[in-house]
Amino acid sequence: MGLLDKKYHDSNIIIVSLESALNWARKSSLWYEQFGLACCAIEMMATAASDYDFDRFGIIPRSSPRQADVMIVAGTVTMKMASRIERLYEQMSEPRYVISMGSCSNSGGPYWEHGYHVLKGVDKVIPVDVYVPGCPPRPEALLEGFLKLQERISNETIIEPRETEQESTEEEKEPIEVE
Amino acid sequence: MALLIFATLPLLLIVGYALFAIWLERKVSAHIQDRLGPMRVGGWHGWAQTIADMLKLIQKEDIIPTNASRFLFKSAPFVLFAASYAAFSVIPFSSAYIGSSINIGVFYLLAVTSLLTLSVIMGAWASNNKWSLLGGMRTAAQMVSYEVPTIMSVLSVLVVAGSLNLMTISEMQTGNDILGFLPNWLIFQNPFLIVAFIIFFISIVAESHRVPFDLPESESELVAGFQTEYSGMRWGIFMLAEYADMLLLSLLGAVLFFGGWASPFGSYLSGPVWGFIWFMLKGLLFVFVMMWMRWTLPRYRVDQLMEICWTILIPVSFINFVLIALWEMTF
Amino acid sequence: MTTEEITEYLNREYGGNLDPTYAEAGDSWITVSPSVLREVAKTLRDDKNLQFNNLMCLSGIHYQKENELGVAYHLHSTIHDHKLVMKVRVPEDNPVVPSVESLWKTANWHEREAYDLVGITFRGHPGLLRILTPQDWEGHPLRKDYEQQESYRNVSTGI
Amino acid sequence: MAPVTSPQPAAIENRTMTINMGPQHPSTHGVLRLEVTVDGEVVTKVKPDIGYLHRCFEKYAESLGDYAKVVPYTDRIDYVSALHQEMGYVIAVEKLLELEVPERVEYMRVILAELQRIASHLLGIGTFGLDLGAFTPFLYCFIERENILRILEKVSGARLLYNYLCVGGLMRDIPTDFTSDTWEFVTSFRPKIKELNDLLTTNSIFIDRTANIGVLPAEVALNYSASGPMLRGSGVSWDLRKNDPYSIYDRFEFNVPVGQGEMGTVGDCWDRYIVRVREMEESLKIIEQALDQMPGEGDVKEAVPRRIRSKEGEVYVRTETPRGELGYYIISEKSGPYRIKARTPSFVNLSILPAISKGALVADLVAIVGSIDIVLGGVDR
Amino acid sequence: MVQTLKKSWTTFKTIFTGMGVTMRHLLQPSVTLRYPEERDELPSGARSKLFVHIDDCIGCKLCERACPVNCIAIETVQATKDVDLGKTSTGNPKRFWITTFNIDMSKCMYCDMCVPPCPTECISMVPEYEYSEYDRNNLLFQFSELSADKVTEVKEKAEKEQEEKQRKKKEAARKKKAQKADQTSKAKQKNSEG
Repeated sequence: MGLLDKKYHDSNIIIVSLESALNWARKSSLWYEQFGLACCAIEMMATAASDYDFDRFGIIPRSSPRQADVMIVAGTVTMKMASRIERLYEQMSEPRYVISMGSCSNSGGPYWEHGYHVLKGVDKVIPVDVYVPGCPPRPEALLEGFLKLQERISNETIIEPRETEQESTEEEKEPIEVE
Repeated sequence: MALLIFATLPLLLIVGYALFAIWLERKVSAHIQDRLGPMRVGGWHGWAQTIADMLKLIQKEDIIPTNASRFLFKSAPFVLFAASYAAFSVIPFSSAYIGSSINIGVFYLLAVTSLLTLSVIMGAWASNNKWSLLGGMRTAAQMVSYEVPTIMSVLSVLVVAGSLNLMTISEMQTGNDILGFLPNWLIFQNPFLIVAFIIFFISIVAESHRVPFDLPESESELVAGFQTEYSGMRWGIFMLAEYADMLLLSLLGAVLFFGGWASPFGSYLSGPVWGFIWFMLKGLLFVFVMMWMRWTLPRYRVDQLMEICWTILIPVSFINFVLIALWEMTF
Repeated sequence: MTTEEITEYLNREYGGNLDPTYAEAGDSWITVSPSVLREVAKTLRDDKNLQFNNLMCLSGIHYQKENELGVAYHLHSTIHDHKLVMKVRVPEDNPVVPSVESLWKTANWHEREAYDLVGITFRGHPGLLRILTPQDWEGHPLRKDYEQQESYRNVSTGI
Repeated sequence: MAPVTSPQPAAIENRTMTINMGPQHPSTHGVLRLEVTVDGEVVTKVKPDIGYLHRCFEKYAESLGDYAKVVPYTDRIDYVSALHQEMGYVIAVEKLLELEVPERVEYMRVILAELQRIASHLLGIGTFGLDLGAFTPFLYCFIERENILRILEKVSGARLLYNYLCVGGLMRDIPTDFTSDTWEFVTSFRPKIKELNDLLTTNSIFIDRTANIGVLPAEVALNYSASGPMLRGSGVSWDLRKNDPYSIYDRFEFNVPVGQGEMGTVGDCWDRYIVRVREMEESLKIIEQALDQMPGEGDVKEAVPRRIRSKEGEVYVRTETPRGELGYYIISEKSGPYRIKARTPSFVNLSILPAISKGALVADLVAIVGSIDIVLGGVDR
Repeated sequence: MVQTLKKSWTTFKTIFTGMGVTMRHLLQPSVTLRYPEERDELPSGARSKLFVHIDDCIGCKLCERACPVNCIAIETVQATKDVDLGKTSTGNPKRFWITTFNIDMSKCMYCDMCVPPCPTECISMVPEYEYSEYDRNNLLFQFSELSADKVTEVKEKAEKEQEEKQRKKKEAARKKKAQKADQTSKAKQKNSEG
């Protein structure tokens, strides 16, 4: 690495301003894949509804994972569902983020002890960016989770991309899986 | 060089308009639903929201499904956008600005817009996805069917106007002569043209697949219809084209029925610049009504959609055509 | 009619020897043997004075102490507005109970659930598959001696 | 199953295509998976695949070994009408213990249950409209629902899963402004129902989409032991609040709306829908009467030991939730619950789906699923 | 034909009625709460986050027992006789060192069942709902204020005392046994005599 590189590695004006513009775009337009699973899904709907209004932040739902940027895992993930979640996550296009909403998807929640059919935390199958606590979280709490995610996005850099645990795998034929 | 500027101007206009229309749609829907809509991005009422969306879509990974037909999949959005862009070339934006004042303008426009159907089917089939295919099939059936009442109502206008050139049609609608105060718009010239306009409006709602005829992408049934597999900017182009299409058809309606760039106050507030403003206002009014309808109504089922077209709109438009011709002969 | 009256009626009309059981609290019930369950159920549904047209609930139970499995049928007649609890018990090693799916359609899913969670086989059921847990799940979770499997399709079920 | 674009002749000869709706599909109301065989767009066969939200409630109820601890888990069975789930369970345990609760508690339970019923129906109606493409009524319903949630939050401290009823009474005191808040809501809500009718119920597109669709005849409904609006939509006047009264429902005057086939056949989607709308009005009547009659002061909890012990025995108690008959079958041992089975209306009502959706279009299937108004938590427990 | 026209007329009419409703709403002010700028005041007793005034805790573990989820983990060590831990604000004497008091909010189901049993009202729900985290482990809240060194010290001390006690107990038991044996032998003697 040359001296010049070293000098401008962190503070290259062009890269930095481009970076901030791109980050701004990414964080301002977080379209979510509605992954309503259980109780939290109702609160997620309430957050999207008039009283709290996701749209103020530019957050709108997309029903196809291809066009979504962030997946809100809202509710209990069961063993039967785990593989589907993994698959839907793989179908999302990069850059993609995951918000785990509520105790159940954080760590199995109320069902962590005897819940034989409950996955103990969605982070066992997909990487999670923000954990929102609550059972179910208030709409404000979910919004705060989004603000946290925006904060995280605005700190991302082009030079060192975010580490993701999983490589983006081969695309699936169908968005909804067939047994 | 001048030609290039002349050609890119509508492109900028269309993209700018589409960004604005998407923002407007979100605001209108939000306020209809007692919400606020985009508020934070860019400051004042989230004006930069759609710009951020586009910038983000450019950054997104472009996924092409493994089993997709790659060439068709890749080219479908561009065909769609090219078709609606090309169609704008015969639209008379004002008395001084038109891409090409050809004398088969209406015919050209209808021909080019039928490419839209083709591109949708291309995208749907190439995706190799069942939902896409179902959406594509619906789109094809719907667009082909509604082409008939659209053309019938356009034909009725042409009978009155007596020209295929959109510039000529616009020019003949200037002035305020009907009953002494009404502008010379075609819709006031012949009472049956009101019926024709209603049929035209219903058909363009269906052609730009908006609620209550938004079956191709009906979220609750087909996930996202023919766009299910598209991601990133390719999908963004679909989105842009959809809004451009909406504007195109609205502007066509404005030219054919509401005097194009003609001012509603006769020679007052007319001229090329005012003409452009009046024209866009008329177009945007239709766009707004379409949005208003979208956020009010549920959607029809696919067979009901066809039934409306073939059992009501087409017969009525034929009868209406004959009546218009009769009226023209008598007066 | 109360459970007692229904039992009496059944014994009188059809010559059975049913005997209601009373617990310290709550409802009483009649126990029938699996071999006659279908006939009894059919009679209960079709007899003019009984007409139990509504199977409210069907539950599988594991009686660990007795090494038995049981099924409880909660019946109700919307015509005469009376209720009856009927039970059947089978040994743990051969838990076969005749299906009542053809009498009350609602039993279809209930029986699949009882098969899934408790492990009772219903003879004559049109498609006795697991319903809540995946098809390749191991064991019947509502048995008292159930042990959770370590992992399912390479995903650990533990914390 | 071959991909649709496969050039194999077998795929072309085969006229039907199997598509999967769900487990994550916009209109499945959660994680329901429907294996749909379609011929073009006509549905020839539907196979519901449930269990994607199986949260082991029954195992939990046995494992906790304490009647009181089960209450928050019952909330999560049907999270849209959590108070009804609690109420059914609490009444069942009280019956087992032969416990009488104070008058004030009974009134409070009824008012809360009816508020919750309105909230739940609003969600059901809203999502039904959403399935048919009407987005705006859904949000209007949510605005009203939010008003109810505000009252319930003030009472219980939570917005969705309340854990407010307990064996023998209520968890907390009733806030002082509860009555005035509820009155305010009741008066403001009546005009909103009319608005909803203008916007959705009488809309001709909506009627076209729902009338004569998914007709469920009364005999079939009874044979499948359907309940709630599903059964009443088929023209059977059966409401546990009237026919098998629990709590103090026998003290109130209200009607049981049934489907009359006003727009099509008796038992179609529109009938099931209108039953819900009319039930909201009846609930308002009950709330008004209960607010008038409720004693102003009194205990909110009967003395119950911290660790509840009951006699050996079993009960089956059923209550009327917004979705129909919720039954709790409790087998009790001296040490605690031995087996608790929840018979949920969603589970039973969903099992009818294959029977009534043959020959419908894909779009109709969406309407039918919406009109059943299932909650997947209730289906899978 | 008449039927169709009639139908079309009702369709138009109902569509316009519906559009009238939405237009009225379009002109109405919105109901939205602008969250980060505005906040609703939570009602008293809102259940959002558990908080423990560790100073007031007497280590009775009632909350741990009441929790259906088992998300509360408490470990206590009995204070040795030479230490006075003081009293809680409600006047209850404290007899235990609270070496661990962990609440895993990622498991908590916010049922509020741990709050009423507490005799000193030290555990309570606070109206704070904004604490989402990037890492799940941060949702484990540790309320015990004792340092690791202190814990080991306290434990050792308590063990020592416990041993002492055990020893004493054993001794006492032995003594008692001896006494008893003595007594029984005496009684036997008496019996045999009798």
